[in-house]
Amino acid sequence: MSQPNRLSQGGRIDRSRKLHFTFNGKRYQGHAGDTLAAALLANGVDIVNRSFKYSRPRGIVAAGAEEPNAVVQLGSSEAGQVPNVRATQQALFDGLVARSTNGWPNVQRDMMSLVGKLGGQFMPPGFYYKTFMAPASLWMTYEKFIRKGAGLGRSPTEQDPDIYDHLHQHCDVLVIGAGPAGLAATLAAARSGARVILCDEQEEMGGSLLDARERLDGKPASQWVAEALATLAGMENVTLLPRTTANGYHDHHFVTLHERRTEHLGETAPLRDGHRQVRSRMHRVRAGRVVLATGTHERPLVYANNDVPGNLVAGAVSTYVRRYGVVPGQRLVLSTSNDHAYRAALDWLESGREVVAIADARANPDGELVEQARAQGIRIMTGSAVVEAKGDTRVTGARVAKVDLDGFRVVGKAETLDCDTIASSGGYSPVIHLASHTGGRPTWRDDLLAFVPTLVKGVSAAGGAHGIYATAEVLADGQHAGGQAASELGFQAVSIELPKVAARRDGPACALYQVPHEKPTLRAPKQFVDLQNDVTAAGIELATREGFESIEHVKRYTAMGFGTDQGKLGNINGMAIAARCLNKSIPEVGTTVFRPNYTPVTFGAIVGRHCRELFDPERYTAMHQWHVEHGAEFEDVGQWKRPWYFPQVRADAVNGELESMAEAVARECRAVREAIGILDASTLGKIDIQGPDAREFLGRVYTNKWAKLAPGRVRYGLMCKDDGMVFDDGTTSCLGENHFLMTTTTGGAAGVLEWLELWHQTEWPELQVYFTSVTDHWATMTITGPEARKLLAELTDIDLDREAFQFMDWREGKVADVPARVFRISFTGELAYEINVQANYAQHVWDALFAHGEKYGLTPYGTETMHVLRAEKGFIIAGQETDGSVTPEDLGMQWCVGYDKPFSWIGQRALTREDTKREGRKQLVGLKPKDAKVVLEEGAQIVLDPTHAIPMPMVGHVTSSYYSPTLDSGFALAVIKGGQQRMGETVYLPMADGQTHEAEIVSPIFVDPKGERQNV
Amino acid sequence: MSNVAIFDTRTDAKIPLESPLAYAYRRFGAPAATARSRVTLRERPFLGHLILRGGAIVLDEAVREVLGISLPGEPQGLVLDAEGERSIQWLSPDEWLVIVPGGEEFTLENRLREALAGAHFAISNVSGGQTLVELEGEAARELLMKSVIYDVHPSHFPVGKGVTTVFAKTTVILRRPSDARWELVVRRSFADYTYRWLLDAGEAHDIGVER
Amino acid sequence: MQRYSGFGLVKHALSHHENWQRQWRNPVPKKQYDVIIVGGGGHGLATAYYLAKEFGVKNVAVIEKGWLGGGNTARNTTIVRSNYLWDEAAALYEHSMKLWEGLSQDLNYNVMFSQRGVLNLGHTLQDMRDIQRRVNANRLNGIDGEVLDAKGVQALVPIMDCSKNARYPVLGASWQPRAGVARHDAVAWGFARAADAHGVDILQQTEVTGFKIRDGQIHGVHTNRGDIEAKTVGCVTAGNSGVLAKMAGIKLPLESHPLQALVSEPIKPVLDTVVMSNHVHGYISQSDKGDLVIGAGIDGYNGYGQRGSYPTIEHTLQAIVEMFPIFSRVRMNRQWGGIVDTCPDACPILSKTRVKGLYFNCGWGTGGFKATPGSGHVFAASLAKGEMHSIAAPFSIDRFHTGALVDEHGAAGVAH
Amino acid sequence: MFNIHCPYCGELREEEEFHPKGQAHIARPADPAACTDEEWGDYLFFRDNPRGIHHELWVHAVGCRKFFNITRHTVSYEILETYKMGEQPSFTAEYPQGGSDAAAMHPAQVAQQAGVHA
Repeated sequence: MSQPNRLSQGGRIDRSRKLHFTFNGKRYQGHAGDTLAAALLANGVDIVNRSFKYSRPRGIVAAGAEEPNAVVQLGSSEAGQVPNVRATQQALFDGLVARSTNGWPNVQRDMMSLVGKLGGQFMPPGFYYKTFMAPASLWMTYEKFIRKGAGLGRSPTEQDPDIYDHLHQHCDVLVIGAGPAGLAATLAAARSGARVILCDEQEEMGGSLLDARERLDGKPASQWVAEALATLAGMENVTLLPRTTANGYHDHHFVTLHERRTEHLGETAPLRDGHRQVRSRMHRVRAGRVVLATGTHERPLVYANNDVPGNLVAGAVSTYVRRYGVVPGQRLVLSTSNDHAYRAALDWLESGREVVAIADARANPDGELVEQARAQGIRIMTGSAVVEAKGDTRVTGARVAKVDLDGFRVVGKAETLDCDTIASSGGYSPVIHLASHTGGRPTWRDDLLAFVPTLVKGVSAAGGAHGIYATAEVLADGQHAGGQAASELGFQAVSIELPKVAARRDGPACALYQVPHEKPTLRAPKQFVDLQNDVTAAGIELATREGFESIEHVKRYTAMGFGTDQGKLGNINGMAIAARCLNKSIPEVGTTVFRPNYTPVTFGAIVGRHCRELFDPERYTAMHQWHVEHGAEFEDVGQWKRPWYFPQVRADAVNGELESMAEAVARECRAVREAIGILDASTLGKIDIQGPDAREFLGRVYTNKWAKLAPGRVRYGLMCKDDGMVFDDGTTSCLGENHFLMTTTTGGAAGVLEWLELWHQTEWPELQVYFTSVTDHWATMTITGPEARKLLAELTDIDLDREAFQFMDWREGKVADVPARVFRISFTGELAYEINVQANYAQHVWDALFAHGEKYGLTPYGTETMHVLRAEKGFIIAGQETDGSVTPEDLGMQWCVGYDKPFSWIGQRALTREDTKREGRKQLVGLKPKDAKVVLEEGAQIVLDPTHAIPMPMVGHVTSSYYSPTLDSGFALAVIKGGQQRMGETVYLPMADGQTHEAEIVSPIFVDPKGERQNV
Repeated sequence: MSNVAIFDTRTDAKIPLESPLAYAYRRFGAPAATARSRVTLRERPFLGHLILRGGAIVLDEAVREVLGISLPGEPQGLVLDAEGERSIQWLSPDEWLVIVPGGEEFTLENRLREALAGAHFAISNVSGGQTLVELEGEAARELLMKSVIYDVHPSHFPVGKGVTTVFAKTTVILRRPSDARWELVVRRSFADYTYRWLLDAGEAHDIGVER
Repeated sequence: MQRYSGFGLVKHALSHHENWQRQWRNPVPKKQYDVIIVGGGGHGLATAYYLAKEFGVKNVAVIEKGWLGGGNTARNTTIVRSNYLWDEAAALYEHSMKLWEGLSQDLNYNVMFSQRGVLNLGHTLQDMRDIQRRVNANRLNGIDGEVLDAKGVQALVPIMDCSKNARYPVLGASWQPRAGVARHDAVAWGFARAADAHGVDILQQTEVTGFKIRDGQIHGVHTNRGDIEAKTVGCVTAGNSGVLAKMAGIKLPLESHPLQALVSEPIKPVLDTVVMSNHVHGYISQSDKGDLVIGAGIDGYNGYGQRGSYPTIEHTLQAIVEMFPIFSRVRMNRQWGGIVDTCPDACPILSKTRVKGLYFNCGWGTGGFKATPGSGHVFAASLAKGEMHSIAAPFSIDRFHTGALVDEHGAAGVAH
Repeated sequence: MFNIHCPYCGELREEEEFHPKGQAHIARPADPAACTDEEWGDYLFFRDNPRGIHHELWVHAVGCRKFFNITRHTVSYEILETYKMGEQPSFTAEYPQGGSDAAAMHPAQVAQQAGVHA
């Protein structure tokens, strides 16, 4: 397999290692050290993709992160698919399989290109805003076709086989970019003793030094790079991160670094020493200081047909020649506005290929590189530029003409040069993306013809990143930045020795962005600004004509800069064109703002390990395994997994069929009402409250009174916010005069603790009280039902006599030989004991209860049965009966409100506001469906007149609804406007299926209204 | 009853105890440490854990008298006794975590209460609610860097330091009692998640679990 | 106004697009207007448009300190729906939805309103109760919607993980078929062009620096381009309302928070509906360009920086990958932040103030974009008549004193 | 993402350990019953929302669990100081460079947060 564009020597590739790869179904060969782009160019592959809007053939134009065209679909397996891989940043690996993302039936012959050719002129920017409007009903159909053209690559359809992780890094100095500036900065900072991280996005570190023509200390620049890296690698305080892109710069010097750990090895991460490797890793770096040594991006020139394959930016030509030993053509024409780009011609010539001409837009270029080119006999056409590329699927020629830059016009007649490659350079844009992530607006510098970053405190730029380009100056600038950063943090600056580099005399560059054409821009062949989004100079001109005058408008109207390259090549050119059209300066049309990411980052890397089983913690109680083993279905309550119900094998099962949920819940309910059930209640929040002012504090945060609760007693309490709305409830027990144990709802535990601390720390620091969470310390098991006393008696030394241990008492003693606090409280309305033991003993006690409880029919029940039983008693669930708009009075819980407490407790004032005291608020009631078989839908809306036209006035809704085995009927709790005054009235619930249910407003207490059963 | 209810939740009766990690061990196993293991995990279950609340000035004398070690004078301080068996850690300006060998906590609480009589303070026994997990080995620090947001570099996290911080999607108390050893104080209900996370993130380091 | 049509497009193509007119003028401010709208975002432009078109008030200026549509109109995730819980909010958003349904034709500007449907997922039993409550209320309020179970959700979105293995399995969803997305920038441009055509002056790069208030009556505004008089001034400056109110000596119950969003690289269409999950917290749709458009949460602190905290982005993508495991290898292209003015009850303020003739339309939180035409319409009606429109009336500032909140987040648990 | 100096822990900690709790220095009216509905509504809902220097209440939720105050710029997000409950800010809208009358009570915290900027 030949690589026609591969030089016989040179480059940094490993020629001994041949790698095979497939592109668009065809097999090719490259070398270790190639990028996919380099290997494609080596093999003479011109067309790598079709453009998004016009389906024009596109080739590789750049060599790095700024590449807009060579975006491919990677992957041989379905799960290994990677969409939108930039070929210039993808290291070649053996067996790599890639395809173009657009083009049907293939990228060479794309049927859509006909549409682009014929229809292109009907698709100016914003054309879709101006059409597809009639008839209105057809828009969704039009859109279906528009969507067929959407997207570049495709998502895999299978689960990602790879894993990702995060590393939380902290350093004194973070240096971004390992070119000359970054290396010098790192050496300087590291020598002073600071903890330094150096990252670089490329496959190897060295940046521009890897293809520099200069010699450092008389040696090839790459040799100095190797030495510097070796030095740094040997320093304990330095972390080197190659293949690592700083993708986002967040506040206070928090920077995310995306390290591609295995993407150079394969489409999925190979095993290493038998271990799975992470495909990529996100370093979450908190830095003390940051040095941006991010270099520059070269700007291509905007001329007609500048998108035909064979048009490249000049620097990329040098990179391919010098780093990869690849010359991407035979005959080169260079079009430039500056000296630096001459490197491309010199490198091209030195690889033995022909340089047809250099078109230099300046009248009298005379820098050192220009002189070198002249000395080599290259034809230099001054005051000229390439105005149009010829060719269809590959450049076949360049039309070069004299241009009048001030007048924006072509002067005289163009000359057509025979060539297959056009390299262009319109100057250099400092890579200011990261600096602008934190809100710093870049400023335009006329002397540099570029935006430079505006830096916040603690960050500095070095080298090309702020417009310093000469290698010797870049090194010195880097050293200064690194040393300064370290010394600002208190490290002693240590001087380092920098290599000697011969100074080079460069002539001044001229301002050239769009090259004039003989025809006006709107009539000239397409002059592309943003290649990925097919944005042309004409499009920008049209936008400005239509009134889009700020660059933000222009970008949005044309889609310029919204591609996966984020306009790295095109944005400045686009601004310049808009400025020209509006007769303004570039800074007057706006500035360029970049948002993270610098280059796109895999979702997986941002997610890290927080996926699948580790997406969110599952909190378990001490009895969790027992629940699993006994077939529990679980309900998610906050992060807890709570048993929802315990389906058992049906009595009539043939093949082990399980009960339905309704059957299981009915059985569990009956067990509690008729015998005994057991609930794992460990998840309720528990807060240990100690201190002489504990009682006073409770009185302020609960709605009801706590002054007289005696040790040994328990009381239910409601908590409101100061707007008077209920937000949590629970029981609190008086353990001692200065000691209480508060329980909260499962979901509310953390919030209530923080709430108590908030009031204590910010409003009432004078109160002597401490709060400590003991939720996890205790395991709580509730046995409830008529047989509860009998069962507990078998296992405890506590006197269970109904007088000695009354309802709403608590006692301590032993249960199953384990120290326990037992609370006689009931959420079911039945006799109930809540047994609390240290969680490490919980399983033993639970087992003992079952060992003794079987004969009483001890039945485990879950949250569903709990809900049914409490609803039969009219007990609320905070968050189900309440929704942040319900007061204690709305709940009919005036019995739980201390209106005459001396301190205005939290929520009290709000109860007398205009809206809270008005008539007709929604109030908690019970609902009895007229048809006992009906279980109303939770969330069903309640109306008084079901014949009313839509919109139908609603008076409330069902908050809880169940079938009650005890009543053998459906029943519900609801909130209804003025409900407490409407007892006995009939209301209606019109449902989605067309049925309207009837129900009677009743008391919310359905079972044992006098509360006799819990008092037995 | 006194003003505060003191209650020994531990018994000397021979009753099987289950650590917060019991279910995780059964469900996910405990890969044995091998020669290749660059980090090992060891749970030290059933220790006595007390939360001490009160002003430093109030508590210091009593702690020294009863525990024989002084209250950490600085935030993030962790002080151990000579045997390394008993420790007291700063959690907040008025909150300390005391960890002692299992079974000592009730006596300790009583003695502290005695010594502190008359002062405003609180002691809560949380022994059943948390467990101690040790990490050791050359990769322990990297494993922590994958897991906690706090800077665990030795220059920032010397021996004798302890912090409460974010661990993956939960929280831990992270301490460094000795050069080689890190300790995580883990809440019971999050223990399973924490263990699974450590096994997952530690797989690359051949994490071994000592039991 | 040059009318847009497919035929016109062809005609212009043949003349090399050299004859397109400006979509709106760049007028010199007059000394005096009947109504001044402060804020040239979607809501402000819509207000001006409806004032001129429906309420006969044509001497109107829209004053914009930057570029029209450059605030939250340009920074949202483009979702349009009306399935709000409370009657008051539902009426407002459904009014808006009805206007959306003819908006492209009304404005002669294709705002690409795509009724691809919105799913609000439920992952817990309480989620499902809330969904049922909301959908039942919507139905009786004449708003389309149904409750789906997990199977129904899976059928609509085959690529979503609806299995029981998920950490928080999908139990079901509410489904509003008429809901969808629209092209956000086009909404501002379309309203601007149409308002301009009715004679409204859109004054860009004009910053209000103060209010002219005499005897409790508004008389106009001070701007960096001179004073402009009007007896009616409507402030519609999301992200800046508090600052403006302060100039008028008015306090608003608003906090401005960062709200972040992000897009993936464009991929071939795989997701045709809008999916929102409050519980695992992420929402997602796929644009006509192929980008996955993803909304993140609100950061808890006040911020005008148009950026938020990184963990918010992380949590959002964790949620997205949890719901759509196949997206793990897709890449995030870009993130950005908007400024949302949030009210304590997650509902907007459409209100008169103590200053006669000075009105505020603000506090839309995450609901602003979807309300654009409806908000503009009822606000225009209120400004024109000097009385709040019946749909707008419940959203008065007074409610924070009487306690009559319209508590959407307390109840519905659905934001965005 | 912010780097916040906890005045109680005495060191810089990551934002993820903290929760913002709204505007600082909102005192509950001493006699709620004496408040009008309007005054009570103001206390509940009306907050400063400045574009610039803002005093905020935060809690070191995953840490020492203490509430404290931050003076922060709401556009640049620069944190100018952090201070304990009961203390007063030295950076205010009137004194954007610091040095308000109540200042100098906590120079240490100002110094510690210095250098952690946007």
